[in-house]
Amino acid sequence: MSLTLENLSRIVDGVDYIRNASLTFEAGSFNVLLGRTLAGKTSLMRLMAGLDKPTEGRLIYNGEDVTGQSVQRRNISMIYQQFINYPNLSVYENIASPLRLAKMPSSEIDRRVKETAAMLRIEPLLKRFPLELSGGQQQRTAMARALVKDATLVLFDEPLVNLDYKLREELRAELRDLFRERQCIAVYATTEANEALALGGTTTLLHQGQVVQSGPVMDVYRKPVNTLAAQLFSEPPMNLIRGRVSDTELSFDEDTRHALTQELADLQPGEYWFGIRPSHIALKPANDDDLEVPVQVALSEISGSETFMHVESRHFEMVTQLMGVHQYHTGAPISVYLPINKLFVFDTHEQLVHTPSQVSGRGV
Amino acid sequence: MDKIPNNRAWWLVLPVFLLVAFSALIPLMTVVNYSVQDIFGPGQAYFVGTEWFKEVLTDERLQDSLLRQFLFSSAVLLIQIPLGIGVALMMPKSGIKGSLCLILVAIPLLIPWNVVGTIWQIFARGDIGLFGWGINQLGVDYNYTGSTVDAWLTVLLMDVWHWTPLVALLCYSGLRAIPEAFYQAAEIDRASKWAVFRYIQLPRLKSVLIIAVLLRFMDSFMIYTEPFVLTGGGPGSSTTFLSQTLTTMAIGQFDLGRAAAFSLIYFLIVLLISWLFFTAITHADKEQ
Amino acid sequence: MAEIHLKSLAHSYSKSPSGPEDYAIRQLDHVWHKGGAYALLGPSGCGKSTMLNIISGLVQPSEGEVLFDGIRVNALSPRDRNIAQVFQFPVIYDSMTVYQNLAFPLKNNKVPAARIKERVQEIAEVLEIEDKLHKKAKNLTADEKQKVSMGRGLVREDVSAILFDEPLTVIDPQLKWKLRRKLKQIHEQFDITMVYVTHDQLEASTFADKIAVMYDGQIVQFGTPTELFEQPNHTFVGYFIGSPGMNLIDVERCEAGVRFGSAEVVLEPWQIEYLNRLSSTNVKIGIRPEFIEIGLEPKVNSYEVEVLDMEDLGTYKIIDLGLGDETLKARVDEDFDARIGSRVHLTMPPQWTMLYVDEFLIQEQS
Amino acid sequence: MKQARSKNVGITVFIILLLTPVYWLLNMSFKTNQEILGGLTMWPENFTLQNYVVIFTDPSWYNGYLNSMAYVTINVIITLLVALPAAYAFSRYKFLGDKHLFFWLLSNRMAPPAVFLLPFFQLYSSIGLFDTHIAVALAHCLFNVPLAVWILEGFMKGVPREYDEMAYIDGYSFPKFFVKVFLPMIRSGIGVTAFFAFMFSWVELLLARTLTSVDAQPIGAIMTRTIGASGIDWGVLAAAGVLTIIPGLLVIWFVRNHVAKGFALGRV
Repeated sequence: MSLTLENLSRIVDGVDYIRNASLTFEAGSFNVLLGRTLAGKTSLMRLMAGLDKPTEGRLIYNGEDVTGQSVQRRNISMIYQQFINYPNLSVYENIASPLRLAKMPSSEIDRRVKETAAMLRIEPLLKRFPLELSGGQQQRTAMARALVKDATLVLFDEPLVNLDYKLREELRAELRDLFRERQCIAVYATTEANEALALGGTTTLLHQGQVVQSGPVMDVYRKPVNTLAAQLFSEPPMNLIRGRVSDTELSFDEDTRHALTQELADLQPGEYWFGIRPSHIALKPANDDDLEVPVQVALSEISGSETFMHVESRHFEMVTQLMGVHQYHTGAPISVYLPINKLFVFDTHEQLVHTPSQVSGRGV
Repeated sequence: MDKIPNNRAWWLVLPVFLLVAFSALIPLMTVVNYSVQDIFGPGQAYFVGTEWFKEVLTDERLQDSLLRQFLFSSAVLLIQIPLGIGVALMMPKSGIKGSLCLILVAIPLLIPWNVVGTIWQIFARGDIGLFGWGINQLGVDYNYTGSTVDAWLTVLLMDVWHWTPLVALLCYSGLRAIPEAFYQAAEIDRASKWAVFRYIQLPRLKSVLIIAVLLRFMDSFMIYTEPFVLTGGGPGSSTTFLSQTLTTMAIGQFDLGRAAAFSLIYFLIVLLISWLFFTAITHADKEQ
Repeated sequence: MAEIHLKSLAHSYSKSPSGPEDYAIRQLDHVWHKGGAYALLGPSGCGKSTMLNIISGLVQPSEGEVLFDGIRVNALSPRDRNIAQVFQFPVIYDSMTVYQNLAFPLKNNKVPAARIKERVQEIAEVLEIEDKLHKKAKNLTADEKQKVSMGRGLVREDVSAILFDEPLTVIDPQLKWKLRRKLKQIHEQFDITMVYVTHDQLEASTFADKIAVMYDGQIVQFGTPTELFEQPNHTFVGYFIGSPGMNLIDVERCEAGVRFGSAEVVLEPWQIEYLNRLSSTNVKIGIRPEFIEIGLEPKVNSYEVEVLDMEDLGTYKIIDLGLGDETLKARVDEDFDARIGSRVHLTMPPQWTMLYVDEFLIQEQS
Repeated sequence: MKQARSKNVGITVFIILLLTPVYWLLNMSFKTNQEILGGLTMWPENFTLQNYVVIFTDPSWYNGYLNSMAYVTINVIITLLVALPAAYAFSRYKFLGDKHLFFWLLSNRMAPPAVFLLPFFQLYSSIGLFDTHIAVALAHCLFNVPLAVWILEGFMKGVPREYDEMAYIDGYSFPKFFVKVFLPMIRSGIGVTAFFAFMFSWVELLLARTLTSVDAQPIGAIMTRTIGASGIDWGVLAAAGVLTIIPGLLVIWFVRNHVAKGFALGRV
């Protein structure tokens, strides 16, 4: 079982909502669509659901063209950002509604509703009405309705965005567990890189209606095809510094230079973009050959366990993500250390040319 | 919310289209047809072109009644809009008192228009009506069937009584739609009562006020039943408004061609002025 | 500017509350000092917005007193308390220009025209909306509207305090941090008491010097972000702050300290002594995932645990470790690797192992 | 607090002034003609129900009420039946000529009924509907249908489209969704629309009188009959007037909580 999108485009009044998207989703997979607001995540999901018709391209399900099939005939579920439930039906009837429409015997409906409600921990609420519930409970009801009918495709459109962040964390963890055993295709849209990482599975990066990159989450994270993918898939965004490589060394500016290591020896001399994740920058050198960069502190934001420090040098700015509390005054001159073996390198067309070797750390 | 392009939606509006076309287009075509003919009886009609229109436009009786109509509609708007806003501001915001007020204020709107005329016909009489009697007791010589001024004032007062509730209810619900946060913000910004009205309530009442002005203009411009019952258009023709003139012409005198031409002009005036009001108000808004 | 003192404050929205569950705020005492930058942090429905509205005077508390610099202000309306408040959703006067919006509170306060001009200009510059000053406020984007809303709060110089009620809800994520930084900058520049309500711990800790964590109508802890992280006073703080939250384990007393399943946790002598004075059976230990140490070899007081699951979050990993019936979460480096099902050794450093009785932290008396 | 009191006084005075004419009508309806004509009394000194008895026992009187109720009910039903799908189309879809159609519909609300008197008379006579309830009901659709479409469209726009989609995804067909899911969600809108359709049909007399003669004559037309050889029968006239107010009161009582919302959409 699989769902394939073939050169799917949707253009309305000259505006590209989706341009030439080709993707394949396998049964039993969990797929995350990651992109900023208006990147085309919702548009893509609506095409997959059949709520909108593509201007071009085809939708193939199990080898069969389903592009023109009506929504009612597709076996799908969708969960929205807003908490959408039938307001005049009880939670029980809300969950039961897709089954009643499928003309299932009522004993079977009862069994399934109770089972699903138990799974989402809303059993005590079955007699209540959606508008009497808290946001989290309403969204659980919507999820129960989506999960009760064994849909082949389950779409989540930023379902947690309107909830408190702690509740988000809980529901996210539950979702992952719920889908482990299922044989359906789950697609989940989000704007947050951390959510994509936490959910795992496959990640597809979208930007301005186009697919930037798609693959297993860690492949995409570790090997972003270009600077855009790198920026989209890290939070805070990856630091990008313009620099150059000569025969013997790499340099950001006159003061910041480093001899080429074995790893970087293959790079042709010329201009490059160097990328470094905020969490890889340190205040103390971890290795002898870390690149020291003198900077000034612009701001340090302390979250309790971590400090986000914004620093600037004469030619570029960086964000660092440091464990623990680090308090500096604005303007304080300090040095930060960039591990050369964690540098991403992109060419002047912003395409990836070098990935840091995977340091297989201490482990078992 | 973006609307989905879908021409099949025509099937959903088709019943409305057919029904309204039946009730509006066919009669309208009849009217147009009459307006260019002179009709003496069944089968005896002559095409007269724009003759009727010329006659109607130069008819002094009609010009008078048009002038009266404009005076009346302007007076109605000038009194009812401010009064309605004032009443809405005084109505309790919620609770049982709110519902009760709402219903009591709405009562005049629920009374058939001829009964409205009847009520005032009685109420304003000097012998058996509280109002007429009261005014006479004050030493004022008041008689709405005899004096033009009295008749005018009575018709106007009746209309204010009948329709100010509509303006008040519109404004009341407009006020209730203003989120509490705006009042809170104003309180925190230390705004005066006047500033709250001027900068929060009035701007947010604009959309309902547009409706109120349009409705009150249109309906007062078409007023028929109430003055007909109250004064019969008199004394003389001092309270004869356009609809009554038209009805008399069409049904009383069976002067079909002239009445039809008059109808069309009448309809166009209403449409034109409504459109002017509407664009003037919405345009002034876009300008800024 | 003022010190705000809430004295035995309680509030219920029902007229005749029948029990503690009817209270949005339960009996609390709290002082917001002059010139501080504070956050009021908690999940939705914990009473934080109610508290903010009680301070500003939009809500009358059903019990207790609100004191501004020692003077009781319960009966004063918001206008007389001289306070500024920014709401969750932008509130702007849409018939006015941005300039008029910002000048509005000053005009109402009869500030001289020349000063109004200066002040509006100053605030507009800080908020980076000076090029929009003569636009109609209703034509702005949601972010800009919220900036204007904030500007109206910030423009007054004489206010007792500025209160923010989740002001960044409608702001795009990319802009959020920029505005937070602006607020912080404004606080440093003008030195005004600010109270900022939010459910987002990152927002709270990056804005505020001190955070009050609210839970179930009560302030369960008031401290710096670091204190909340390192020494959560209440199990709720442990759970709510940090992602994932603190590991909390129900334990029983034993000779050396406490135990769960077969694992014994050795406690400090003062902790044992304290514990012996209390009879409650609701005893928990808590340790943050960040403080759990994992090694391949056994150490003193280490436990052998099974790796149940590992979640790669890019910059770090969260691993689930099974110890008896309990599952503990630990945060490890992104370079750390272990097979699921393999066995490792876990240590809980005593200085990071917290003891909770009846949900409250047992602290060493100095 | 002082301000709240002056507001209360203001609104009370307004309501008293508003209700005085109605009170006067009520007062008269319980008086005999002798008392009415004999001098001004603030309340009935010889309280009598005779005027009401006249109306309830004379078929030519009470049939007027039944006729009015009949055409108003038919009108409300037709109006809702055609306006509901149309309002849905306007609130959800873009289609050829939608804006023009909408404006054209509304322009009918602006047409003076007097303009349509004669053509209506001829139209309904020629198709044999003259002096029937259905004729008046159809004629009143002229202004009630546009109004209903307008009010309902406002309510429907307030329901996010996601609800429609959710229902399709769950497997509802369009008609089933519309009746079982959508209509219950805009209950209050339907109530408000029915109220306004009722009201405008109930209070209109010009068209209703023109299109009827005997069998379907509305109460308003019958009231003119109180002018007999011996002058006007004031007591019965007042009683008849009072009775015309009651149906309106009943209807507004049922929708009182929703009416404000209908007004708030700016749609009347």
